[in-house]
Amino acid sequence: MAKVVGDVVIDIERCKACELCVQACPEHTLALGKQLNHKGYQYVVKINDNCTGCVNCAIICPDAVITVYRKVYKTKQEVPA
Amino acid sequence: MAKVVGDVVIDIERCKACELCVQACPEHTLALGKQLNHKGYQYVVKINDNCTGCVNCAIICPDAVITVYRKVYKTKQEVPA
Amino acid sequence: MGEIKLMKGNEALAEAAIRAGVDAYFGYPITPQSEIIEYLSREATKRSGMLVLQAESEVAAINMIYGAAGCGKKAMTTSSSPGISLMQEGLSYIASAELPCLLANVNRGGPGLGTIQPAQGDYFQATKGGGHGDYHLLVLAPYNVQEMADFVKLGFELAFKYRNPVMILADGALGQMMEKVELPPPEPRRHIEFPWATTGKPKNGERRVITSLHIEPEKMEEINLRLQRKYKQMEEEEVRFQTINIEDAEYIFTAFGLVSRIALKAMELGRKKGYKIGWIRPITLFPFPKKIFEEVASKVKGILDVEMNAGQMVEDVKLSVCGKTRVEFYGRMGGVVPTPEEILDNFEKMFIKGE
Amino acid sequence: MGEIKLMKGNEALAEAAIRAGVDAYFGYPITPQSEIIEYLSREATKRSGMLVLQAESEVAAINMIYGAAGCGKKAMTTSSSPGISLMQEGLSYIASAELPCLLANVNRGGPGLGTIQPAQGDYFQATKGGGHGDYHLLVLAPYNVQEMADFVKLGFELAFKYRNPVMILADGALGQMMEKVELPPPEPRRHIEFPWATTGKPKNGERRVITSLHIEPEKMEEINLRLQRKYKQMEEEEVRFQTINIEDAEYIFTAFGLVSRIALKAMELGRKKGYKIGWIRPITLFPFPKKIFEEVASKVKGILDVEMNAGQMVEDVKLSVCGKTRVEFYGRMGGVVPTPEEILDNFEKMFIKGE
Amino acid sequence: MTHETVFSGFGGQGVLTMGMILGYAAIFEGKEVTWMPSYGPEMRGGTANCITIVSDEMISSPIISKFDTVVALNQPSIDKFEKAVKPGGNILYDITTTLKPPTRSDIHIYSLPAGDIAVELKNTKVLNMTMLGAFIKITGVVKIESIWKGLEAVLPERYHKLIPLNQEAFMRGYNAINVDSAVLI
Amino acid sequence: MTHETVFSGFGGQGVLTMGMILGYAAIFEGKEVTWMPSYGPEMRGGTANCITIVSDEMISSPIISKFDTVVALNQPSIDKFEKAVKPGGNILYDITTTLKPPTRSDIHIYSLPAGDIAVELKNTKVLNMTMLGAFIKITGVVKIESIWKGLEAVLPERYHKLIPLNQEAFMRGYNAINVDSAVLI
Amino acid sequence: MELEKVDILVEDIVKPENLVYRRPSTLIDVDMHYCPGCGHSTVHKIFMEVVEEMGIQHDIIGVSPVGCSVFAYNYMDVDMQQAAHGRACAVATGIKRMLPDKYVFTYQGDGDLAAIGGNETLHAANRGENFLVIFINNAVYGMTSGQMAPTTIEGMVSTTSPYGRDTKTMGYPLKISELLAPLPGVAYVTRQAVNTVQNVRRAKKALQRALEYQKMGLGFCLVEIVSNCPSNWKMTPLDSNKFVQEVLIPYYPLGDIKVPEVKK
Amino acid sequence: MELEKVDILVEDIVKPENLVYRRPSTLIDVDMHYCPGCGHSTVHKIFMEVVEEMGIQHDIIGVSPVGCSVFAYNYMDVDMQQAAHGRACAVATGIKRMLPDKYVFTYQGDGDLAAIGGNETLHAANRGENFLVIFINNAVYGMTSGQMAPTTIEGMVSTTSPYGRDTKTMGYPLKISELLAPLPGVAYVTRQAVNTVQNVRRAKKALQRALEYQKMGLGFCLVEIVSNCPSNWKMTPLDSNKFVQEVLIPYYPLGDIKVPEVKK
Ligand SMILES: Cc1ncc(C[n+]2csc(CCOP(=O)(O)OP(=O)(O)O)c2C)c(N)n1
Ligand SMILES: Cc1ncc(C[n+]2csc(CCOP(=O)(O)OP(=O)(O)O)c2C)c(N)n1
Ligand code: SF4
Ligand code: SF4
Ligand code: SF4
Ligand code: SF4
Repeated sequence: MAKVVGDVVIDIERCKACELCVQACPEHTLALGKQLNHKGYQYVVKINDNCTGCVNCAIICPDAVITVYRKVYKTKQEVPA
Repeated sequence: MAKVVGDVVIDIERCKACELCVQACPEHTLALGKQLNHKGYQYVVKINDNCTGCVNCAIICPDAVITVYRKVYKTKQEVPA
Repeated sequence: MGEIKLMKGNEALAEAAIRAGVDAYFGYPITPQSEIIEYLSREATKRSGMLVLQAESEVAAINMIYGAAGCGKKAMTTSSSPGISLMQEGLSYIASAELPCLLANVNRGGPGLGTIQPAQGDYFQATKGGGHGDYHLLVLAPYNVQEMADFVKLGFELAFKYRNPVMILADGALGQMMEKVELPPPEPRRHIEFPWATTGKPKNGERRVITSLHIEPEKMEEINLRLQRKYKQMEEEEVRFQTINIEDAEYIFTAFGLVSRIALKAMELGRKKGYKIGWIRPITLFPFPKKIFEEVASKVKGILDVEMNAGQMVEDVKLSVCGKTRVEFYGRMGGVVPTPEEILDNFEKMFIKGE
Repeated sequence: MGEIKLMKGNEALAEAAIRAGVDAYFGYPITPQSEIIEYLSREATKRSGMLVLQAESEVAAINMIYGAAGCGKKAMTTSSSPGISLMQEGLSYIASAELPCLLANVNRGGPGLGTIQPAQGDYFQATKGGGHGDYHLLVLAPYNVQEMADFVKLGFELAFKYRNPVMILADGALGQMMEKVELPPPEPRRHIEFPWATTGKPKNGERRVITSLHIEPEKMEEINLRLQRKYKQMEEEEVRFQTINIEDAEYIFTAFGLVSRIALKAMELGRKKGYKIGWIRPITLFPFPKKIFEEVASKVKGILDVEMNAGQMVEDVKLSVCGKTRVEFYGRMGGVVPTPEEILDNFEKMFIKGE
Repeated sequence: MTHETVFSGFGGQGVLTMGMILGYAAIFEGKEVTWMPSYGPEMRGGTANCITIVSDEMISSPIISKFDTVVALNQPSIDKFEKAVKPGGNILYDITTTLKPPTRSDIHIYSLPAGDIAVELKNTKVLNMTMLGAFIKITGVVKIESIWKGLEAVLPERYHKLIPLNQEAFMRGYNAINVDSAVLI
Repeated sequence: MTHETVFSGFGGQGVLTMGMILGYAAIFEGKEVTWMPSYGPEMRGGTANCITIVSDEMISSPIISKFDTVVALNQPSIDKFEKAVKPGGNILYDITTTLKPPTRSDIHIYSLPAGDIAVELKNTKVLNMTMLGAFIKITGVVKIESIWKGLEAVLPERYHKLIPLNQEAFMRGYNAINVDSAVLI
Repeated sequence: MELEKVDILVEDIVKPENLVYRRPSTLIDVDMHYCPGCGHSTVHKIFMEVVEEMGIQHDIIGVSPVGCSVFAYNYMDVDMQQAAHGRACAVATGIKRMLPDKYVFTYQGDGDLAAIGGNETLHAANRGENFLVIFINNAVYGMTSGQMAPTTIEGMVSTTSPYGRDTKTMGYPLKISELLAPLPGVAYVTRQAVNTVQNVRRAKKALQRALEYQKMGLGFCLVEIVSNCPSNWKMTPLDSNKFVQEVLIPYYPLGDIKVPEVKK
Repeated sequence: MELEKVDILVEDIVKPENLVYRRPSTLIDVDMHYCPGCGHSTVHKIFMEVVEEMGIQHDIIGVSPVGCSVFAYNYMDVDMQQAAHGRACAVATGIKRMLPDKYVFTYQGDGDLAAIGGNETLHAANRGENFLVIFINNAVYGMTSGQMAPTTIEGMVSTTSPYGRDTKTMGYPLKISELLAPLPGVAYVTRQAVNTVQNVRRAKKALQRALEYQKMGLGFCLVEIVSNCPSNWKMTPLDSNKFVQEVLIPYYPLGDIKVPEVKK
């Protein structure tokens, strides 16, 4: 059985805090943070490591803020605990 | 059995000689005449007395040139031979 | 004394329309004047029964005006530069068919899509007739929010007096800014039967036809001569303008609309510096106040005309003074509003340092 | 020497378009110029591959021009007064986006639906900008069928030189009448890549954007300043006019288009009667030939301007002479064409008996 | 020399063509020409006419209201244009279709049975050429040879076979007029 | 006397209302007022501002680029308008949301924890009133009573129950400013 | 004797009490400028018959288009406005909104209604403006003498489709009635013709029904009439009516396309 | 230890070879001026993805409307023209007729396409102009801040229908796709949305198909996208997408309305 691990990179200055990604993420990995970006938006941040790289957040994000990476670990292969 | 007799009055100065009435008349009562009216059209004239007052000519006439009269003679009543 | 309110020029115009008993508004949204149709949509129908209809386009709106005005009703529309351009054919028809109506152009920066900031680049279009043929709108140029309101009633009076379209030529700033405005008490809408209005053929009388088509040139020329007589009469009876300090003036600042206020401030600054400057504000742009310029021309050393365009009214000023004095122009374009200081600077460059 | 033919002005213009290698014609029929689209529909596509498309309206036509011109193609349209009014928004966009194109207005009697007879009531619309904002068309006024043909090629040269719309302002008579015309040999249509034209983003280079929107007033003002510089340059390089007998002239007859021929005949009649009359025909209406009028102003006793309208070009004449001589106007309207005799009569009433 | 003519008749009688043939003929003689048709909705079913001016110098206006010669192919044209003939000018009409001939005493009045001639030639379409022939005989505005050239220029290729017929029609009209025959009451 | 102010912040912070309340207050004192909002697509999600001019005489232009006082409700407003304060003029800002405070040495710089105050009042909507109070304390452009009238004129009837809260917020701001506390480096 | 009999008959029959058809009094007693056999004249005539029979001459306002029928106001003895090319439906909207109790109609050709006026027509229909649109579809621009109209059928020759309408480059003939009928604001759409006696009778009925629906306030009513243009088709009037029957009607089938349920 | 793990993972995964989604290179690297959560941004993004994936960036010319998306040319890295309000289809006609071998598209809002631009849209469709129209239906005039659009649904509040759209006086919501689909010149009509991940995926496919049909020269393709306007609807982006799902889509059902048979 394979394990899929993903990660997102958020271009925080582009984020408008619309929260569409927050809702779209099945792993509840994203949430509005506390900081404002220069545009005055409370940009989105990662709040856990459950990202599977499903790209839902990136697809729903109107402003193409999120870049998504993903890696599939074969069972054999050792997964970082 | 009743006999129907009709007649038409043609406002010759209004006639544009389109011949629609000529074709529409089942009794072939109308035809283009030889004379031109002031507009230069060879206006329509009566060429027989078979008019039954069916008003076809008047209905098809675009320019409302024709006035139609009609009378039904009861059998009893004497018809002008 | 009427009600005092702090209102946007657009809102004041809309409120004035309700109070003037206007029968119908047809319009299409466009910045910087959409507040007018929005305000009317909220207020008008429920308060005065005015018809407020958002048309599918400015072309449709102006032709709806034609129909409503043809029934003898008080009908108006408002728009801004690009929308007004789309109304040019309709306006030419309305002027030719001699129908009364009111429209407002809340002028923005052009040409093209341009900007939504204030400008006066549509002066030529408004006064010389942007549409085809020899016709004129009667053009009123408000310079504050109060006049945005006052000119609605005045506009309709003139429109019906002359059976001619009347335009209020404002700009984005006058439309968007709030100022103190005193509102007159509301008048009821009343139906008046005009002999020329198509309301159904009278039982005893001729049918009415509203048209601008006259195939025989001679007939069409008659129509034109009648129009020209009307415009003459306007020039005799309707010219409106305002002057300050022209008695002892050696120089004149002239401008219309919002800019005239800035020119006035520039005049004050100039007076402080000892320049004998007077001020003339044309209120009717057509008919243009020729005479007053003719009069001052012989007395002053020069006239500085200031506009938010490349120099349009200045042609009418020149035509009025006809060489009798020097006429200079200073303008900003594309939505830029000049300051009193830059006006005075340029005056000094042109007339003082120049001397 | 080219081919000599007897042709209607409308046909000559259409034929010239084919021979000038025009890429596209978009138009909507209207009397008195429908022969143009009819002629092109018959001849153009099969001979030069020109695209000829009957648009659903003049509004659509002028915006199709925008699109085609934006690709760097030679695109043109033609119409008559009411149709031209409908193009005003589009023209303002084209001028602001600095796209080259050619249009012709075969002027008929207005305002409104008016008549289909010849008139010159659209001079203001053509020269001052009937659309919104500060822009100008470059306006050519042919006075015979030969120039109806010649000005097509010239018009496109100027349109591309300045990236500005060019208008041929004719009238119903010039469009409908036949005269001798000499046609140039046909040029092939050729595709030229312009750096500003949208033909697909270059592999190595910036994408092209054609727009007239500039939200920042400062930017929009820059655009306007560039346009104004262009118009200045036109005034320096493109002014065209024709004069006869002005050397010894005490009076000047001036007129444009067809009327200039009638004024010329009136001049001849006047000379026969011993009046020293000269003749000036502006060929470019914008840029207007100011200088020549300035020059003669100081030498002559007066200028009579004759137009088929209520007095439009006469304002530019007055602005040019600026009070240095007397300027009178005589006009007919609504499709009526003046005769040489009535022009001379009126000249005598105004200038001779008057003295 | 300048000659100002109006050709008038019903639509379809070929009056516009008459003017064009004359126009081309004049061009071939190096003259100036303007040809101005009546246009617009008044055409609807009604009469058509064209004003053709031939001159040695530049022509000022193609639109005029007085004519040296009026060529009328039907009664309405006579009614409309008789008063538009310059004093001493000509009016030419087709006698076959005319009920009320011209009556002015200060102009030359010419007529010919153009309708009958056309019937004889078994082609009413050439009636206009017959009238044109008469017109040239009366006015001599251009030479006959020039008319032949004009005919060729105006007739579409595919009709060139009809040129002889048209020429005959023209000559019949030309010869039908005795220039001195003008009625001058 | 003429006082030229710009109120600036995010859309929704009620900066336009601040200008309107001041405007009405001034009218009730018989003064002249112009109020000019920023308008157009640049609004989209961005900042809003309004220029409010109060004067004893007629006001020439409602659109100006230099101000006696800048009231900044967020960082972008400070960044944008600090340079627009006339020498010797004032800038007033909310310290709670500010990372980079103003730095000019030739103007009076005032600040207060308007955000915190609003939180204490359990209603962030009244932050603008707190800032307005501070503004009046600093400039004294109009009297407090006039502000109360202005508040009444601007607030829709249905919100009049909120007037006391707004007044409190205003006074909190008013009192939070010690006029001599202006930082003048 | 022949003669005599005729005289008797005539004398006998041409009497007011025997009158079975006369020109409607609502049709002004002047020549119409239309070409011989033009359907415009026929439609003017029957529509004025309807106005006369319904007795609404004083309660109806008409809008004439730009097209051959621009002069409708010279023939129809009712108050009328002449609209800019294509804008009749906007003008009618202005009138009807001001005078909701009057009958209002527009009379438009296919170029006017479907080409330049497409948007005003579409939106008036969509708003369910409560007036009648009489739409004369003669598949050509008549007044400007014979250019292609949106309704010109495939392959048909016109002065701007001299080699026949090529649908690939010039678009397809627009079926306006079918296009507008589905809109909820539209109450009644029917296509009629006036090329035969029977069609004239039917067309007249359709016009009357439309006015009755307007009275009931049901909304936008469109009566399309497939008509002729002998002059520009270069046909005799008789041939043009034959063309209508054999070529146009098959493409533009006659009959009701949308009828309101009227609750009695 | 937690932290460490994260570090490892990131380090591990954020590598070019693991990239599964990035901003398309055809979308210019600047902030878009659209409001938070606005569908315009989403459509810009996916359309530029299609352009990138099809490798046609240098062979496509776009037309932006007047509306919030007037600035599309600031974001889409392709040659573009900005059209007068409502005239995008006329402008695109001019472009495509001159450059038949290039891809051409318009991008229009509902006010632009359906109100003022109705006639240009209708006739371009009827001519079967071979380009793509991307139609953003957000049921409101966004740029001018919230007036009623032809597509505003019954009862919906806007600044010009403050008491809700009254279909009796303001007309009915126009279903442009259904209106145009029957025209013979129209090849492909589909209605999509971008309010959910799945809808975004579908909308992207539809845009790609439309461009493929254009390549085949099949004619007019219309991709309607039911979108949102959180700012003028006065909703949060999340609520606005919910409104799209629960209120708009039921009235404007998603899916293909007309699909060409493609002969392989
Ligand atoms: C703005 C404008 N464009 C064009 C015209 C010229 N024009 C007059 S009538 C007409 C079309 C008439 O055709 P149609 O509407 O089918 O009516 P019909 O004459 O066939 O009855 C046109 C294009 C005009 N008068 N105004
Ligand atoms: C001729 C003209 N009329 C009106 C306007 C004003 N205007 C700009 S955008 C717009 C409507 C925008 O709404 P929509 O097309 O639905 O696009 P959205 O902004 O909702 O994306 C209007 C009416 C204009 N710019 N030009
Ligand atoms: S969807 Fe994009 S813009 Fe919206 S919150 Fe998430 S990252 Fe930010
Ligand atoms: S139908 Fe009328 S117009 Fe035609 S021929 Fe008969 S009477 Fe004359
Ligand atoms: S041109 Fe055609 S439509 Fe017009 S009147 Fe003549 S026949 Fe009728
Ligand atoms: S106003 Fe509406 S449509 Fe425009 S950008 Fe904002 S959310 Fe999008």
